[in-house]
Amino acid sequence: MQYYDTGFWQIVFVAVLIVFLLFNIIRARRGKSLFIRRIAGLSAIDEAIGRSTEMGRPVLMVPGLSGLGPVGIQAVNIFAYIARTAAKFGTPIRICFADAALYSVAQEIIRDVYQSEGFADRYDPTAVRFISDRQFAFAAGVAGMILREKIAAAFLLGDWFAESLILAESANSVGAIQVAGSTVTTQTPFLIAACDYVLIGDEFYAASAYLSREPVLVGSLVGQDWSKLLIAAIIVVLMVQASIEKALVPQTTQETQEGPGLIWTSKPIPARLKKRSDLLENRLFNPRPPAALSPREKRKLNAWEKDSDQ
Amino acid sequence: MALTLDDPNYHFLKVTAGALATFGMYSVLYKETKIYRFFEHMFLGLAAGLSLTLLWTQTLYDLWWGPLVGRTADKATEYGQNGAWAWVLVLPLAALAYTIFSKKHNWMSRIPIGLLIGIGAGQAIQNWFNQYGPQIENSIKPAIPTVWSRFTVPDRNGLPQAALDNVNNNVYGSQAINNLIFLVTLLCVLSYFIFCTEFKSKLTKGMSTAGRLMLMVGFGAIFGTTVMTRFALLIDRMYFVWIEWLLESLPRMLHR
Amino acid sequence: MADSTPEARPSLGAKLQALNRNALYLSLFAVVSGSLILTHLTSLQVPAQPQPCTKDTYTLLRNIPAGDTIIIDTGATNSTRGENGGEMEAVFRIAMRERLRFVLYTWQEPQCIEIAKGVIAKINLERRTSNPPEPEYREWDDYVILGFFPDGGTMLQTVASNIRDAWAAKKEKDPAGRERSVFESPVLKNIHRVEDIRAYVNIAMSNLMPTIVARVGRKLPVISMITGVMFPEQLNYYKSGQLKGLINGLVGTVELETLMEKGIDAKGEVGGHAPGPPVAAAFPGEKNYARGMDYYFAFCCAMSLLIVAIVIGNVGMMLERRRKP
Amino acid sequence: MRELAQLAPPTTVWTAHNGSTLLWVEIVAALILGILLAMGLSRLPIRLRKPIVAVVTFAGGLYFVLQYIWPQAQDYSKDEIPRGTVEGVSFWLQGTLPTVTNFAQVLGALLLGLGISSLLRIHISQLVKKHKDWLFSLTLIVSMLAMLVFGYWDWLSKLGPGAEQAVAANPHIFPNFARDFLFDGLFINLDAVMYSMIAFFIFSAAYRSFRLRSIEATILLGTALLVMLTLMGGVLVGWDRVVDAVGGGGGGHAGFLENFRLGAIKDWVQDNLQSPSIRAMEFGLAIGGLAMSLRLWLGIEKGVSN
Repeated sequence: MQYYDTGFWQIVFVAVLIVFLLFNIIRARRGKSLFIRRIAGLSAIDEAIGRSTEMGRPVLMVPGLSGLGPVGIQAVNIFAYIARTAAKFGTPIRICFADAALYSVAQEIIRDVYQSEGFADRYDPTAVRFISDRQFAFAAGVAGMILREKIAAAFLLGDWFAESLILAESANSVGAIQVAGSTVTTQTPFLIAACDYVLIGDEFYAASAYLSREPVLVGSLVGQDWSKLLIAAIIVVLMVQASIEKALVPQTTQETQEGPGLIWTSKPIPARLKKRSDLLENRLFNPRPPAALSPREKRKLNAWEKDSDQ
Repeated sequence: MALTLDDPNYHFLKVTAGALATFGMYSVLYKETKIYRFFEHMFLGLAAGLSLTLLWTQTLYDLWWGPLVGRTADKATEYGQNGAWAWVLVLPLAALAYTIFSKKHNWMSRIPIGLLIGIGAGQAIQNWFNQYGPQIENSIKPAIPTVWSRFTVPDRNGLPQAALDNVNNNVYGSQAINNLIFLVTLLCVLSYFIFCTEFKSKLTKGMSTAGRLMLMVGFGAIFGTTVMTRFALLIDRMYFVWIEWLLESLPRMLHR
Repeated sequence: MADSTPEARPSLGAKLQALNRNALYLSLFAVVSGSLILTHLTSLQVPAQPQPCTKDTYTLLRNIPAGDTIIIDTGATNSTRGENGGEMEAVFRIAMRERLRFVLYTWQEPQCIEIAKGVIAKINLERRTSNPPEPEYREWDDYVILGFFPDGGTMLQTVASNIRDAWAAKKEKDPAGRERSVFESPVLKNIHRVEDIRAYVNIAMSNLMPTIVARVGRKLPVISMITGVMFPEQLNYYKSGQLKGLINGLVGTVELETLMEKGIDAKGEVGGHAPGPPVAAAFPGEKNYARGMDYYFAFCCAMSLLIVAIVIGNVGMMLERRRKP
Repeated sequence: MRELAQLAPPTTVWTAHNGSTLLWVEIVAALILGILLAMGLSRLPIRLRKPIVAVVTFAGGLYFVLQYIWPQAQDYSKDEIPRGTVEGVSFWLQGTLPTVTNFAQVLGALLLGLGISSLLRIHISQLVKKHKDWLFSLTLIVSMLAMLVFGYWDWLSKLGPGAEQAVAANPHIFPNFARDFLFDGLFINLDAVMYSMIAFFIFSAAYRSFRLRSIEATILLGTALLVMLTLMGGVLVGWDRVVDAVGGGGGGHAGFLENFRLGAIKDWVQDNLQSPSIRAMEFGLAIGGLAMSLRLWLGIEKGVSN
């Protein structure tokens, strides 16, 4: 990371976000009880499981194409909660993966869930499956399973791409309740069209906190709210600032570089309207390289200048 | 063997296989039949085989085997490369992951997995600002007009460069209003994603409701644009079956 | 959700709201197949309204002087041929008719090159059989193929700083069959810096454009030809001027083909006849309408069907509401 | 130039010349050492297990966090000597980055076997138990083996070591055809079919759910329709004719009415309503992802590191 000019600023920004998160996690651990608003999609989970228990048909859980990252593991955490409930009722479950590493993590977690609930005998190791790491082979495989096993409830939570609708509609065609949520914004509309309940945006991340009420998670959820407010605040403040600067403060100097070391010198010029690149907000986000530049820095600099001209 | 990959007979064979596969898969739209099941399993098999092949040819051979054994320069223009024996240590490390199948030692699988999780998390933190910083900056738009003489943006086409720059650099009344709308929308939607406070005041309640509606606008638009791609692909499939197979490839076969 | 659960003696409204799934699928299948075959037999054309980004793309490509070199970076595979395929054909046609030389490579999937070769062969066939027959496009003299770059990002970084380093190792057979450096070929022999290349055309099914723009976007105009899914996202890059051209999937292809047929006159009108040199001339009397237009009628029919279906559903709902308020 | 090629770079403790016996000895030794280490791990007392996993995870994350927060030396190059510790660390970070990312990729790729083995376990058992679908399991296994064998063979003959000569000698041997048939003839087509099938599902989903049921549904439907109409040339042309007729004089001279061209309306909606709302949603997701990563990195996430 480069610290020159305003470079430090983004580090500070990220640091503040992290502090918000940790502070609230600690607060929650200290036993401060915190509120979470109702999330429709999640209240439906028990209903869905109940239904499939009555029908004696399996509950399907799919994290889309999520890999071994934040999204995938979040999905698995939610699935663990669902599996716990399913284990109590002895409802059969199916979890399909497109990523081998995530699959292995999940298999262990789900096994633990069944053991901790004291239903180790009910755990079927083939319930957690790796289907294929090729997008549409995966879709074909899961769709086939949905139709063959006539699943009664489908939880489609994670990184969904084009394949989302194939599974959602297949599940709908066998009359399953679907609870879906995608971290891929372009897929959410299709899930909304095809599914009964949809987790929009980071309701997906709120889910595990909402379900488990685990202090750590609830705390971090509060931290996330603070962070979002911070972003909103920054945008508003800088927008006001930029508006005023642009409307009222004319640009009277031009910064150019001279000499072998390419030293920045600001020269007076006839007053003109500020370009975007003259505005403070732009400079905050695009730190300006320092004097005495190495060749690589010079290249970056030229690029930067060209950029600020358009 | 003089036969080449673009030999018409072979080509016809290939296209026919493709056409059969198409109908076989489409049969699932009617109901899940044995035909679909056959093609589905073939697909899964081929995919697995392909992944295993690519595992070596596109990942391990370049990223692992190459560095491990190095190479002597084959092109006059470049140096050779020495082998780095330490790369072999990846094998036992990865092997730990496979202890997951053993009841006794499965905890060891968490070492490589944990490492990967850590790396993933670290990268996420590392890239966070690079990914979203520009988006934040991009949402900051001046909302006070710099020109009061006219409200709308003048017609851009046919303007000389200087005039064009001037137009682009100014903020017209209409733009200012749009930018305000942009900001308001952004804030409303953000407020919808606040989970840990109950909105009591009319304003905040209204904002989050409006936010949800704005989201629907966004989703509707996305739906509209995506439909094109999906339909285009269906049409292409049909073109493949009806035109390329039935009306072109088949007759060419028969006339030989 | 209204799902097909027929009540006892369903009313018309209920029926309209719960059309059988298979009937819907069948109708779509029939409409698409029918309209496609119709288009194929009677080469009919649907009017299209070229958007500014398509006009810019065509104007840029059309005004590159003959003999200059452009980069064509293809990511078109068969799974998105419906959109990328048409875009690729259009680009090749324009390039070949203007005698532009091009460098062809991919950093998306190795088989993209094979597919591109197939398209080039197909267009060459057209050129042979057209009257008057046009000269074929030949590898080495008119274009070079650099093949697959596993790590395109790094490659582009090097290209930006020193194009000759980046492709130094790349060799190709000249007509005499001798292996020679691609920089000895007519295509690249005058290229010393990336700025010497006139345009970078990226045909993609995935969102690689930001990387390309970041690496070389400030050194040469970048044109992005993508699938409709990514269009809204990339439109911002076009508006901010980082992209000099942008083709919006199937519709964009049709617009491009329309421009090839009609051209843009001096006043910026599509197919107009304003006096003075045209902004971008047409290719009169050539095969301009191709894969894009082949699909477009079917596309419009499918869209109309979709809208009709939605309307039917809503009418059904209205009737139902009126029946039992 | 040729001499230059013969000239192999100097070796270090970590490297040895390609093909040299030393290299192979080192490799084998390292492998044995690694296996022994792994075995040693299995003897580890239970109370140490969690900490080890946590430490490994933390270390993995720390490297990349450092990449971010550590002051970056302005101009790193292999043959420059760092001035002071700070720059030294920075140089080390920049120098090792490619290796570490490759390492992560390789390690991740090697886990594919876990998935494939699960797939095979299920289908082989079906085969053995003569489960009613055993024939399909057989299909799966056979096609997998075929793809594997011919795919690799084909690669050897084309790109593998010393392939140029092989191809030159015999352009299209049987495996090339087999692989081409399996991949280009079947796999690619199956892929495309599955992809194209989405159109049908969009169709039925839209029919089912795009009802003027609630305000939300209405808005969704309205914007979707608007955008879809702008994709249909005929409609667009017709609409704009009307605009021109009202505004007088065609071709972008209808003055203020320009804003009522279908395309213009759509662009306005996309610029001022769609992009901010989607972006706000992205921010939420971004923060959520950051929080999740943080919890994973510090090992305070419940479920995985418990």
